[in-house]
Amino acid sequence: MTDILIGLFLLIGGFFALIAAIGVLRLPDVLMRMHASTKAGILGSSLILIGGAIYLSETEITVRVVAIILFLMLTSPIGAHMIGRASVKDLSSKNDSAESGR
Amino acid sequence: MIPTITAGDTLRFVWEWVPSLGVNVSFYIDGLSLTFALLITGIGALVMLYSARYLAGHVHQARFSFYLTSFMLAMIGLVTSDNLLALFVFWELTTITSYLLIGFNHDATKSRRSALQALLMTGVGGLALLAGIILIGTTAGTFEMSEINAMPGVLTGSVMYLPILLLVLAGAFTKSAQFPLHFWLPNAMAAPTPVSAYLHSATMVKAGVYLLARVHPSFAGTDVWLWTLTIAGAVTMVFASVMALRQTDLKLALAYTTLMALGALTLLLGNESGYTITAAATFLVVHSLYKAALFLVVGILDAQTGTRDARQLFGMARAMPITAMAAGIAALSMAGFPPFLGFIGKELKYAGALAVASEPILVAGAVLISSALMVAIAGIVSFRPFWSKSGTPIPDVKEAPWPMLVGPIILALLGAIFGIFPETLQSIVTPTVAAIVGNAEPAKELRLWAGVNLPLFLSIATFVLGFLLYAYKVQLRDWLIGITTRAPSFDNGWDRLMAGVAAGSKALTRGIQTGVLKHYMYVTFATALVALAFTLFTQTSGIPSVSWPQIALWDWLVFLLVLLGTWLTVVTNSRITAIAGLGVVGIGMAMIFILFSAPDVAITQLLVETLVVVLFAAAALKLPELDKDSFGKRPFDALLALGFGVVTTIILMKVTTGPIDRELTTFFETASWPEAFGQNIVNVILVDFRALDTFGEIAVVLIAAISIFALLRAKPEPQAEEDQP
Amino acid sequence: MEQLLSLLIGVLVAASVYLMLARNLLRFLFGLILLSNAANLTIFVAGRLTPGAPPLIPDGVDAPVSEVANALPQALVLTAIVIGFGLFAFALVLAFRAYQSLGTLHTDEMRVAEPKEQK
Amino acid sequence: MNLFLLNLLAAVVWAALWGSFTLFQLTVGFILGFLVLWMLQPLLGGPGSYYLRAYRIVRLILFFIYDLLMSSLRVAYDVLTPTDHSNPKILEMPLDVKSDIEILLVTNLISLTPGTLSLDVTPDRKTLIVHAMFADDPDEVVQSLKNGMERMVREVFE
Amino acid sequence: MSWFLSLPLIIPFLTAIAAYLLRHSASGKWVSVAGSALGLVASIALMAIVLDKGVVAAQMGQWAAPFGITLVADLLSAVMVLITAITGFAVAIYAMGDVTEAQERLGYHGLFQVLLAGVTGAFLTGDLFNLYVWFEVMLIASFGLLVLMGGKEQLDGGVKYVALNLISTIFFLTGIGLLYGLTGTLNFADLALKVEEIENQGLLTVVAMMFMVAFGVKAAVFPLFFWLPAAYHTPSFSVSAIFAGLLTKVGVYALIRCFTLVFDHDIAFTHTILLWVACLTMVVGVLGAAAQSDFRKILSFHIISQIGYMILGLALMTPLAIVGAVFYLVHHIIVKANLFLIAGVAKRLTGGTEVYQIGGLYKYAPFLGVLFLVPAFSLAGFPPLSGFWAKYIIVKATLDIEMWFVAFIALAVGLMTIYSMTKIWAEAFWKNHPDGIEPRMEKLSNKWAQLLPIAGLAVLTVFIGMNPEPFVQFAERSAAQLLDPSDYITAVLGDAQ
Amino acid sequence: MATYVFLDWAISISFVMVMLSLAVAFIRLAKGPTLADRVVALDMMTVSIIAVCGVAAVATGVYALLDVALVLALVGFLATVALARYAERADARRKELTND
Amino acid sequence: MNSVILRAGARLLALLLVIFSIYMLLRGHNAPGGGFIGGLIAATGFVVFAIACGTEDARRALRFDPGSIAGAGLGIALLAGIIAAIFGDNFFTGQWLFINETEDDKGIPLSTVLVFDIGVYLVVLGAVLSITFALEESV
Ligand code: NA
Ligand code: NA
Repeated sequence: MTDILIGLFLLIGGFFALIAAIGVLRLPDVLMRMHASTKAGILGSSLILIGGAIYLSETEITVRVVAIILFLMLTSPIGAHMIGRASVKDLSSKNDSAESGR
Repeated sequence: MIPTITAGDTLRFVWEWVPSLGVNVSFYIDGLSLTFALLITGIGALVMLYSARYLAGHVHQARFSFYLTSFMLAMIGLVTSDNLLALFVFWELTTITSYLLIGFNHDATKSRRSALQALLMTGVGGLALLAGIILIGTTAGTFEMSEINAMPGVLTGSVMYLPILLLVLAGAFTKSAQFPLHFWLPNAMAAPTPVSAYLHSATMVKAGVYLLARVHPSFAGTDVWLWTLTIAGAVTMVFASVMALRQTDLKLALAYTTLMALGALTLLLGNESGYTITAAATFLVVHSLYKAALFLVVGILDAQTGTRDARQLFGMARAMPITAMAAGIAALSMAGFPPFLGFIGKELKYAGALAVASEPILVAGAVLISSALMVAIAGIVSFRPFWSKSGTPIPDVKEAPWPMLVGPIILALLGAIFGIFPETLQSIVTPTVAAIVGNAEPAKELRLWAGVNLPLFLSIATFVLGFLLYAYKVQLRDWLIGITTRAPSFDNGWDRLMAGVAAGSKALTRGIQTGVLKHYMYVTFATALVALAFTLFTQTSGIPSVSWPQIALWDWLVFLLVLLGTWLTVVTNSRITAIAGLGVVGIGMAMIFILFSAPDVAITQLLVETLVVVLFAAAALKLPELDKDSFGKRPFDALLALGFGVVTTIILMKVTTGPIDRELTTFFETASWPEAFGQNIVNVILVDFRALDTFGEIAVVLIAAISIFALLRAKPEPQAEEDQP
Repeated sequence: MEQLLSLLIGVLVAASVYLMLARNLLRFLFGLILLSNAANLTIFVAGRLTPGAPPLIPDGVDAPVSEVANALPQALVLTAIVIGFGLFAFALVLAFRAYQSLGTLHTDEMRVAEPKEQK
Repeated sequence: MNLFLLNLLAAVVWAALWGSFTLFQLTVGFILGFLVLWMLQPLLGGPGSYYLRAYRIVRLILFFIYDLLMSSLRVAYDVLTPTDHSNPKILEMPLDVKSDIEILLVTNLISLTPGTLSLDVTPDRKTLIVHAMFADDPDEVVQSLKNGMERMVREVFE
Repeated sequence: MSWFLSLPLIIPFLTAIAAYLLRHSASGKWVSVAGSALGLVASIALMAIVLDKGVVAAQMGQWAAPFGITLVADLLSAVMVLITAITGFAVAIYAMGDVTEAQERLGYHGLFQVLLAGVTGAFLTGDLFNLYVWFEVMLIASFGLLVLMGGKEQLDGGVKYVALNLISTIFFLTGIGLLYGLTGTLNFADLALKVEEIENQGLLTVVAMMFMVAFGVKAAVFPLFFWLPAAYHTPSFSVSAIFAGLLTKVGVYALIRCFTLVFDHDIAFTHTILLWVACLTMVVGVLGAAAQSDFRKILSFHIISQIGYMILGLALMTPLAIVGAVFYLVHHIIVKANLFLIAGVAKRLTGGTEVYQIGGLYKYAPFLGVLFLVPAFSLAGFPPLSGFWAKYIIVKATLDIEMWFVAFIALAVGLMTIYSMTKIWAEAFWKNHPDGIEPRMEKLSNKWAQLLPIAGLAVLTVFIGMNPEPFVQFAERSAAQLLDPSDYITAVLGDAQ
Repeated sequence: MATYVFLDWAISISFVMVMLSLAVAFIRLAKGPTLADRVVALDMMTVSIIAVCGVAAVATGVYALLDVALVLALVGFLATVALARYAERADARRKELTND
Repeated sequence: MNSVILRAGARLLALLLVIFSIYMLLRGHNAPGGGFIGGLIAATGFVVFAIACGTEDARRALRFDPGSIAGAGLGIALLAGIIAAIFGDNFFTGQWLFINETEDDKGIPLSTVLVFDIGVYLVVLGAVLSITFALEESV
């Protein structure tokens, strides 16, 4: 039973992680892509970590997992804000031409 | 001491110096050493007296005396050393002091050039001699010349004889300025005249002759020895005497006659007969006496009149009677007139030449020509400037002060005294000859009148020819100048050689040390690749086996991730993309560490990678964009890189085939908790088992921080700011 | 797996050599990072690989009960990573200052210490 | 949040990290926390006094988790279906919360809510710039944010 | 006992920390001098012990070898440590007259002492990876010193120096990884035993080549020396003196250590390569010097050429050749450091180092002239100075095994060395200053701080030259230890092995 | 037994998914086009790796992996911030230059 | 960095990171962590802070000059090695003291090894900050 729960957490988490990444790839502009990475990304990895916590079922692990998730929720939006700020500051020069080439 | 030696005995003192290398400071005094030592000290004392006045008031007079004294000591050491390496030490010391003395007038470019030329020429010989000495030591088992000379055939019978001989001769010939290694000596006349008199006429240049005499017992007696010395000596002799005639500078004329004398001595030492060796021993003394005297005379002329040009000096005898007298006596000795010692010397030379084992006529002819020229030169140097009436004497010239006169007078008079009382000289000539050829060929008697014989006729012929040459000296000189200016000059050759060395080394260095970092790196990598690949393909065989099935899907994915990150970093022309690519590689590395059980390393890798990104992002703000780069543009770089990658992979695959010795790790695993009280083995290794590594490592980090701080805080110099974009 | 990582190290080495041979100092720095990574990985791989067993001693026992990964190369790599960071940071700042002072990152144009015109 | 609470929090976090809520660990954590707070005082700014309302916190957390789930599903939907985003816009929302921690919470929570993403707060701290995916009616979006997240955060810190 | 091995390492570190913390005070330089003096005392003590007891080893942390890190001093290590301390002491004094206050504030003395510590550590360690760590300590300290207060020239030179040295560092690290992968150990003594058990000896040779390249760069051999002439003429003179004296020698030391103790399994292959490398290094270095006209650039290229002699000694691998290498190593450090110090004084007096643009030193600073002639003629191999014996032993070793051509090269290179030294002498000393400057000694702000170390090192050069016997005997014992490492191995691993 | 198999499969599938997410995010990283896009992609990759750590922890039972995840969560943010700040400043700088 | 959000977050993060770093330092002997990792994490905290609030504030928050912190750290690490001399042991021999030692439990260990690790922590922290601050200030 627990195994199934764990498995579900892992599967759903993996699914959201993948979705987030596809979002980052597919969505049309950088702000939209950020929506994907901040939301689905965090959810996906959090679910997987929770699955892990249940699987390993030790206080120490659980505490750690909670810490990771809180940390992600604290940092990821700040990161998004930083990126957003950078890309919005000047919408006209959004296409960073000098840096864009390969 | 002197009576002991003249009685035919020898003295030997030994101090161990570097016994591990077989080097002793061992002094061996026999007739040969004594003769030289007496010449060195005797002439040396007179020259010093002379130069005390000659250089009076010169700012560097003290230095001069110091060099001269040092030279004298070195020279004495040279001629008394029994140990060949000790001899070599003194040999080189004379080279150095000679260098410093030739360059004494160091403001003049010519002096500096001459000094260098002398140093390098004798230096070449010195190095050859060193090699020769080493080989002698190896062949004979000792460096003590007295012991080697006591082992007949130890060298001549060895397979190494020829190389040893050639090396030793190279040393001797350069030092004694034998043709064609002679050209430094006339240039060495840039030195103050006392130096020319002492070093470059009487003593140092005779060190080569001394060496030939010293090794004579164990070297001579072979055809190579005979012919090399004879030919070199004869050619030098003739060439030098002709060149002497060509000179207008009296000092240079004397320099070339010195060359002639050195050639004569060399020629004579080629033989083993009592005549030739006696001739050599006598002529050695003769020449030293008259030549030093004449040099000093020329120095006086130069000092008192301001010129040494033969074409400007006439009838100075009235103003400088004492000098003129000294010059006259010395010149008569030089020209070989009786009753001066020069006459005995010349007679013995002829006798010696005729005693030469083969081709005596040819050799005697050479001696004849050179001796005749010597007569002419003697006239040019000491007759004309003092007695000739064909020009106006330089006005207001005074006699030189007495300390300058003592030397030439005594030296000249000695030539006369020994000529009249040859038995006084005999007492050291005999042991000298004995030292060279042993008692089997005893020294010949020195006599003014040896009876009517072939040498006497040759002497007379010499005078006749000499007078003729003197009479037609101007025509001859012009003719010679005409020839020699067209002929290639060794001195110019030297300049071309020096220029060639400079240009060649510059070209080579420009080709290697290009100043372009890319070249440096290319060569470095290429060298490493060649070294590794060559070794890999010649020293090992087989291809490493790869067991693919063991590799999990995860591993492939991580592999792919790192690959992609690397690819991105290489192909991008955007800095930030490259940094991101590196970040991906870093993350991939961390994942490898995670997958293969290295959490500490993974965490560190991630942290460090992040800091790298932070630093890059900060620095990139003030750095320019990347230029365009693509594979097509740098095919050779790509090839080198590819080769490097392939070789690295092969080596690593071979190294990791088979298990590793886990002795160390096993110890760490078992000792970590019970003995070092830690459960994280990696950390226990870091802070306990290998704490010293970690200590060094944090020192690196600290120093990096200090250095970076210093780099950033150091205020760039003003001109650097101007160029800032 | 050692073989696969050997291959990977080869790729890293090739890429870094190619980058370091570029004339732009920044590319050199990129190459430097890659090469450092390759060297660290070499040590790691040379110590052989063990998945899923970090060199930690569980509570209550004196030594690892089953085989754990080779700890020594890990310690070495850790040291090398930190040292590499120090060196890299210096190199980066040096490039930065060189650019400020010399006005270029193009190594062909860095000819102050060894100027073109030699007397 | 006053310093004492922060300190206590540090002690708890410490004990939690060790996985042992013993008196010893809590004490060590408290002392350590004190030291760190002392160290970091210049960056924490002046002390403020806040009443911690457990209920509101719990409510906020639950609301937030729900929102996060919803927004993730929304992203999933957008990603998996042919995209049609009628009206993405950048909006400005007046901010009533004042303290750092409130602003942080509000902006972070807004970012984790469906359709909106905090881009910036103006330097005067009075306006929040938000990127909204579906901003047919910008005012409505702003109002729902103010009444939702911001209000709840305000209440927590009242 | 073990502390005698640790102290030469601890003292410079403590000094560095003290000097760094006092970097804004005037006492920093005195701390540096005092620390160097203490370090010298410790090195002398270590030398006395090694002379008395033979190879000594200390297990750091009391973890038995090969598990922990072992510090070990045989005669070679001890003499290198001693010579490092001597040079360090001399340069520390010299720095009082050479280093600016701004440089001191940026931490000059701390960096300098850490450099000494790194060099000392490299000489003392008996562990391959620990050697890498000391190499890095030394390297990063040298980076810092090179660019301290640097202008364009220093930065440019620094870029090349850093780039090439980093590459070599990574080669070294890779080599360590590979060797560990083959043997499972890092301790030199243990390696010496373990390499014999490797089945694939060819592969060991490949790994040996990795080390040869890595150390080759450090030692500045052909064709890996580029970094040296690119950078050594740029930093302050006390820095370039210590670089010139010590840094490349650490590479040579590492080559000697590794290629006598560990990689002696296929001498026919490895040492033949070393032989070629040595000859080319001698020739190219000396020709490079001939092409230069800058005081320090000439000296820099001569470092390369003389490294060739040392490598030659190692390549020949006969007892006498190793004696020569050891003797050369010791002699060269003293002489070359001194020449750079003299170049510093010359620069201060004449305003430059480009020999054609300066002059007058002999006339106005004759004492400096004498001080220059001693190391210069020693370098050129004139007797009775230290360089003569060094050259003599190497040439004899070459002739003993009838390598005529190699002997010819060694001698010819000696001649070219004379050429370069006299170029400096003739232009900077003999010639008048083209701008009429009178380079009088009074121009030095701290005359004795600069002249005393120069004089001291010159006296040492003359002393070794006049009294070479103990040094030759020492080198012989040292060579015997290197060629038969059983004492070394026993000292490190104990009798159990 | 059946549940065991399910968990096994779940782990594998989950792993493949997070790895794929890594790869997909990488594509965005490579494509750009703007700096901000790349930073978003890198951020996404960081999150993916945290997920990988989680899955790997379950798969291997090595909870040290969670420490790695924790560190990554902490520092990944720093890289994002640094790069984003770079992007912003670089933009400003470029504008400055074009205005001059 | 002129960002209200970042500044607010950075304060919190810095606090958490420093605490976390000390935790990683202290448990390093028994679980992943140690002086390096701890020092790097602590440095990360201050770097975040420096980016958000500027290096001037960060320097004030650090209270000591980072270079001096690193220097002191090296000194501490060195002393940890030298202390062994007092006990007649070799350089870098760990000295251990167990408080409350019982038969089952070793109690709370105090050791020079830990002191050494603290030295490592300080060096890494000080050095990394010295580098980043200096670079930040010159950009
Ligand atoms: Na061996
Ligand atoms: Na210990």
